[in-house]
Amino acid sequence: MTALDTTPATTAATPAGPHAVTRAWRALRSSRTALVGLAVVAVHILVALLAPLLTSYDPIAGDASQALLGPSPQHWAGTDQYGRDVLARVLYGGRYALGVSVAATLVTVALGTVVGCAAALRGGWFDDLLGRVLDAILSVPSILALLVVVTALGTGPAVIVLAIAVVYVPQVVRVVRGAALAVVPMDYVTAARARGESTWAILRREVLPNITDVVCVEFAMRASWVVLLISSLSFLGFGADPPTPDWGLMVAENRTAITVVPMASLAPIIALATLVVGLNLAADGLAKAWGVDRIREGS
Amino acid sequence: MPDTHLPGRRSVLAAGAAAAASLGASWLLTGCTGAAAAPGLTAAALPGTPDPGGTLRIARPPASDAETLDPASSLSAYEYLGALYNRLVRVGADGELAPDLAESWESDAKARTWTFRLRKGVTFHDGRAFTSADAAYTLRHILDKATASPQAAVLAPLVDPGTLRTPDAHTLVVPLKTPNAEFPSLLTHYNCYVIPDGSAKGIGRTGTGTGPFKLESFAPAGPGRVTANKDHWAGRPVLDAIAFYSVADMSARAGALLAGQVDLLSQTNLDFATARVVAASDRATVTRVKDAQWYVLPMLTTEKPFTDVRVRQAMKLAYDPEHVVKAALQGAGTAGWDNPVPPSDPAHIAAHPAHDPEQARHLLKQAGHEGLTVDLYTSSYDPLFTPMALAYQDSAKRAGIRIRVRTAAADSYYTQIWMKKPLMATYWFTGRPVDQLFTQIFRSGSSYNETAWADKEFDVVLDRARAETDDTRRRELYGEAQTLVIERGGAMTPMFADRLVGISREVRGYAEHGFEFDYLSIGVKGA
Amino acid sequence: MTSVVSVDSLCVAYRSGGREVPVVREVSLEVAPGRTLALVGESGSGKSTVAATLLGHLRHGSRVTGGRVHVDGRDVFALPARELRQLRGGTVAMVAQNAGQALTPTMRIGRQIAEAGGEMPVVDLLDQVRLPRPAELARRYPHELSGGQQQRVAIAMAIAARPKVLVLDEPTTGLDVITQRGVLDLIAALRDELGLAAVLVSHDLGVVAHLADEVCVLNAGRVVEAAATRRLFTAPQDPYTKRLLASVPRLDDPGLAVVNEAGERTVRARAAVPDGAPVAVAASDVTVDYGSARAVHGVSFAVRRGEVLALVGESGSGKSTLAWTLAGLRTPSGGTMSHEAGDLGRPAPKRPLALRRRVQLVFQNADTSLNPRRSVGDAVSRPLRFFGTATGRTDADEQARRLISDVRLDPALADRLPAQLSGGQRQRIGIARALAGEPDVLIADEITTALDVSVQAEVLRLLDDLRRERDLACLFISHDLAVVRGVADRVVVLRRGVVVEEGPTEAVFGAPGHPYTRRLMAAALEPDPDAPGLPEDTPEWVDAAGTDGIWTDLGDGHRVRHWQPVNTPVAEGVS
Amino acid sequence: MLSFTLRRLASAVGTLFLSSVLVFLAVQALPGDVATQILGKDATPDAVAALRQQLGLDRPAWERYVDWIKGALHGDFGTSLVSGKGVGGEVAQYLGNSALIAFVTVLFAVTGSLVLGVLAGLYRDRWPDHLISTVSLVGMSVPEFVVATVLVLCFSVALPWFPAVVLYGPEAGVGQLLPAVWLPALALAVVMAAYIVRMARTSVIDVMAGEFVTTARLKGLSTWRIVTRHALPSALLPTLHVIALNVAWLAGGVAVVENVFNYPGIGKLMLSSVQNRDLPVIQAIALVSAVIYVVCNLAADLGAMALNPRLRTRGRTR
Repeated sequence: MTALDTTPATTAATPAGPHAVTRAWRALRSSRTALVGLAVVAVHILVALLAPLLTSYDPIAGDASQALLGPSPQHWAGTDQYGRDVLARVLYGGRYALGVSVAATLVTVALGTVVGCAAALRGGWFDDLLGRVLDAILSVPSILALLVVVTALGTGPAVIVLAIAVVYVPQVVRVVRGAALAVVPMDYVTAARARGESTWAILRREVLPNITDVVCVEFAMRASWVVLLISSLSFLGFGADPPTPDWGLMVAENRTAITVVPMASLAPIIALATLVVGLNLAADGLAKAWGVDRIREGS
Repeated sequence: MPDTHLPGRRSVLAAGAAAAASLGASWLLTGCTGAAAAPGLTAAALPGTPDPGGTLRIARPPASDAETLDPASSLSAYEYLGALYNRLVRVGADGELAPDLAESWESDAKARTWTFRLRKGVTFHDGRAFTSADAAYTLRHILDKATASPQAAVLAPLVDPGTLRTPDAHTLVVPLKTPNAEFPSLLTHYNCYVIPDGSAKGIGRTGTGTGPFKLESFAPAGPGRVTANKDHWAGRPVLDAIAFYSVADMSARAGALLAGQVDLLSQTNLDFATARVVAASDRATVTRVKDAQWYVLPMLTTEKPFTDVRVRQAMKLAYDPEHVVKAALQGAGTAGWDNPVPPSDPAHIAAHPAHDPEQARHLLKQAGHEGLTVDLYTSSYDPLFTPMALAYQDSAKRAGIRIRVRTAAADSYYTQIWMKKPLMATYWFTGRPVDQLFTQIFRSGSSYNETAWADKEFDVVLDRARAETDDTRRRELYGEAQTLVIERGGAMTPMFADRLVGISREVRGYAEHGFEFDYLSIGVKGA
Repeated sequence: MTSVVSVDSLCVAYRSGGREVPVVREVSLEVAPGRTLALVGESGSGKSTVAATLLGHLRHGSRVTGGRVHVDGRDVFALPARELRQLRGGTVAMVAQNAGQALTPTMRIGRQIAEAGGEMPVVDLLDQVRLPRPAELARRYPHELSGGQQQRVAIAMAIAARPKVLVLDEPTTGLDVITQRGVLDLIAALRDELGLAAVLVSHDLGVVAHLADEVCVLNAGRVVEAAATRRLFTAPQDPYTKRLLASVPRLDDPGLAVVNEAGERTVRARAAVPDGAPVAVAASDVTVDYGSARAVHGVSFAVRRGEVLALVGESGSGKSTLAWTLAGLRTPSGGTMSHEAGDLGRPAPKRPLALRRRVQLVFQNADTSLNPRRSVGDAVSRPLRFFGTATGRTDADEQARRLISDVRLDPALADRLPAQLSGGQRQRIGIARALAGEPDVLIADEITTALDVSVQAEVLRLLDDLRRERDLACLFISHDLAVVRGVADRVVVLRRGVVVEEGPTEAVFGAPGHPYTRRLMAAALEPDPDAPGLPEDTPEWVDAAGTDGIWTDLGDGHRVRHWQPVNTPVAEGVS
Repeated sequence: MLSFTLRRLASAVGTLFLSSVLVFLAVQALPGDVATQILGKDATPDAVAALRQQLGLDRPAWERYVDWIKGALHGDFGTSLVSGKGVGGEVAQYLGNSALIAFVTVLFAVTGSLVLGVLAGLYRDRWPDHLISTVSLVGMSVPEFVVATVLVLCFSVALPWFPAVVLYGPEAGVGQLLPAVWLPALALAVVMAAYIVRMARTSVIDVMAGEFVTTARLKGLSTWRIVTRHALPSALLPTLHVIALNVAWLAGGVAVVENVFNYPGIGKLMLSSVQNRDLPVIQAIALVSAVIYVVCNLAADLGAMALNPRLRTRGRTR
């Protein structure tokens, strides 16, 4: 090895190749946006879990005599028409929004990733057919599809998770397929194919590790949209059933009283907005830290 | 990789601040007007006299997409009728009959033939004079099969359209098939507004009547407008015009009132939460119409265990109506004590058995239904069903009766639950004349008999009362009928509730009784 | 004569992750009007950065940390925006490396050239750069032109405003040898015709020798030597320059050049292939189609154990297609391919395991040939376990380390990620991976094209050692004749999917029989300033392989496809 | 070029056909038999059977599907179970009202977002970029109904400039609806613009880093000329598709906003038809939305072709 072998300046000779996760964590730590985003989401999760400790009020039981109070020392965010403490309902409200959205996003992204990779790897008629079917599903407005599914099967959380999966899997497949298509023509995939490895083995060993960053960013972004969608569903009366505390439902319920107790509507709005901003910041931060082009892929 | 560089620390804080600021500002802008104490529900609309002129804007639910101005039709646009037409006889503020287009009326000794003396010098909006021919035509129009008027079911057994006589231009003679002393009260229903002779085909759109307002424009399930009839026989109305907006969605109607786009919500019984919001707002308030809603817990007398009268009596003795009024209505109503005739009706009798849970338990043991358990169906169709059901459940527990409250879907409540389940919650508007009430809802085989109750003795008493011309004697007979319903009927009437009407703080002279408000005297301050 | 360009102790640094990484360190140079200065160096040496500063241009995120650049007497970095625009418009112009990217895709050629200013009408400019049918071409879009045409348009755009200084950043990289030669001659002609001062940036010493008057050698941002071209090529002083010049393969090298520390060059003779060596793999009359177009028209060849057969030709000649077909990644539409252990007609995944492992492919681009998320050792141990060469995990890891040392790399590298290795190291791991299946046929698809000259020499030597030690039959694909001369035992020259000449390397390179081969050899630029120019005598020809036989045999396996000269000179249309 | 358009049209029709099948199957899966839904109270078994026969519900599904599609091709979508009126006419009327909002929204959103996106891209990493990116991030994180609620609070209740609720029925004229269009349009525009701004910004940054922009700069052209002539055409290309997807999203997004303002548009009809299980109307709306989606995508493709000569001249060889 003659001295001429100039190691390119940028690759610092680090010790044994760090495991992928630590590498990803180090890149993540470098992006402030991602940290702020994840911090906000963490706070929301904590608040949702520790709600009983944070407030002594029962989010469901109302006291008619205490109805429509403005913010006061006893009720920091005032009370709604039924005399229930708005702050308590906001604190508990996170549970429904976070619980259902995390579950729905997990199902959607998992399903979308598998189908997306298979479509990219398999190609040919399978890819075309899948593309055509997905396009057809995408052409139906998501709200209508959700309404039909929820009306058909009722408004239980499990049904909503299924409904959201039906609506969002096509979009996840499209994003993951795009990312996988960038990996498939690479020579190391061709080499694996030349060896005769099975499609599943290629997918697991060669493709998936290279698109995990896209999948994670897609998860964070999709979670933010699912939270929005769930709150819209509740707002229209197709999501959480009264009296469960849910932000979308609270905005709907207190909307008529907005002139009297604006805080009853604004508190859930601020909670919802901060959670989704957090998720978006996390998605943007992750995308930048791992060099994933999130915006171009996800419409 | 394109650099989607996003805001650094400085602007992330900005993001948080921007979000809060933009939302917070609007909050400060409106000044948090949440009154410190819970806003009490004011008793009636603001007193004082209205300024002359001005336009009253009413938000109303459309009867249906095919609604019409023909008063006799089941799809009549209810709010327009009081403005455009008059009836022969109307219900006065005190609940007694009062003259309208008929100045006076009397019947023969056996209350079989009724003669109405009609008002002179009254003209329709198109200038034609009002005569007895119009009155006769109106009755024939109601009884005509093609009109399919709901009121036909009440009048057809009494009146034969062929036998109507108009001896002169201002006298109408109505011979009845069977004697009925209460016949004039049956003409106060809003289906009985008088329409010009021969106008059946066009009346649905023209709305030509003798009322205080003339029709300017009308679109079914859409906007409409009526203007003051300057030469109205009872004097010019205070308002210049009334604008009607049909808004199907209840919260949208409330929103419009709170935003000051309309002055009155008609046919809308505000639920307590919305009522509190409207009362607390600075643009609108809530006015109450005493005992306007009659709430019932009908038991199907043909379904076990309610076939046994002792069980029915036990169910009635087991609960305390005063408790239900306090819990469900926070006092905004009066206890019913299972008597369907409201206190405001002259024929009302005050006598009723006292709340006696021990006697209820004894009766149940006797009937072999120790520890009775029964389902009580309710829904969100009306805001008070569920609170009433829960209050009844709570009160009946003391008598050892276990009630399971089941919530059914609102849009199929009156198709799958009403008159099908043994015990459920429902309601009616009050203001029906006592004869129409008993004939339509309690007589055996009547179309709205929600308890499927068939009691021979009750039917006989009802027929004798109808034929009794002497008022005091007739009132005693109706009293007996009420006692029979209370003792043996299947309908539990826990309460009569006030209807909460959303109205702008600018409106003056709003007085409602017998379904409608007084179109003449209503007006707007600062018109 | 004052210089039109003078740079003194220029320092440029690039900010990455909070640290200032110096790219150019105290570079000083002068260019007099009419003269051409070449900036030579390997990738990462800062030559492009220096050239760009002549136009006051710095890449995003880098800035000048010292020294000054004067062009036509004016300090470029001190100029206000408007005057800088005038300088770029009229005084100094640049021809970018990859013209395809440098032309605006959504704008017609004519408008882009007119935009550059100057009085010359567009049609005349296009004519001046010898482009056919200039009027019609002006209305075309960049993507409708060939690589060579795009480059000529870029040149036309640069000389439109009659600049005093022309900066050429790797003007002919990525072009085929013949097109490259045409563009270089055009640049030389324009330079003399317009009396331009030119700054040529290149890593190809042949191009520099052909065009430059003075040469400035850069290494890691520093000028290691600057001298007149002839003196530099004949007597390089600095050891780095010496090593650089020495490691460039020459057309007339009988074998692989070995360069020692001091830069002395000894040519290692090629080991002769034993006559009795069995044929490892043979293809007869193979045809391959891409949709309706046919890429390979009936090619036949055979490779014996221990022999290196080179497939040579310009891009689009079908050499890579043939390689991938042999490796089973493309299915031929005709002809047969056979190996000792079985028929190679079927695609790789469907071939029996025993046959599959015997033929292995090494890819051209080292960056994409290894999975970035898996350690290098993993990439080698996977095929070991897949083909059953190694039994368990520990056995596979241990054999992988041995293979890595076989390709002259430190086994400790096994745990590194591909991103932490240099281009040369990654290519050797690619070779190690190919060896995992204990193949007897190794296909090298342009494995040295993407590497710097010095690194290229080592990889070639490794390949040569391996084929000897492991008695491998090696199919070597390349478009660089000098590299082929050094490594191959026999050569096959391909043109548009047809073999025009084949035979032992010495015979083909010594006495090329086919005019196309001669033209290729002539166009190849030797790193020797006084090499002969493009001989005009190569006649125009047309293929004549007719019924009366295809080949003329020149003895000892050297055959040439029939051809006949065409007397009427076809208009010299540049493809 | 023609072959490209024809192929694109064929795939659009294919997608439409497939989505119509999907919609038909999904709606058939809705519980509750249509006949009982109509008859309501007096749904005796024989009356139900008679009605099913009359509505042709007893025929196999695919036969009904073929009838439905044949009808749909010339605008006859059957009759609504609720109002009894022709579905085609009703949907067209509501769609017209929604189109009013959609037009204003697209006008605000697309122009506004492109300008902001380009600005953010050009002033990368400087205060305009930070401001615009932050606002678009917040815009994207807030659902339409929240923006609508806040707008009502500010511009209907606090400052009575615009009506909080629409009091007119579906057949209202443009004059009556116009004052009520601005707030819903603004609410939708905020959310829609947020996505387009981010897309435009990214592609502007991408393009400005391209080599041909550097060449243009080294030709001594002015920044304005470089941006408008060289950068923008290429930067707009990827944004076109995001715009098309967002316009198609309007068909759904409108539902939430129309519910807030009680605006008689396609969204409100969608909600009420699902609540009343008015199957023909649901099917019609879904099909119409699918057509809008396909048309928007087609328009984006054709627009891309107009902008991108590479697609236009694919046929001509060198």
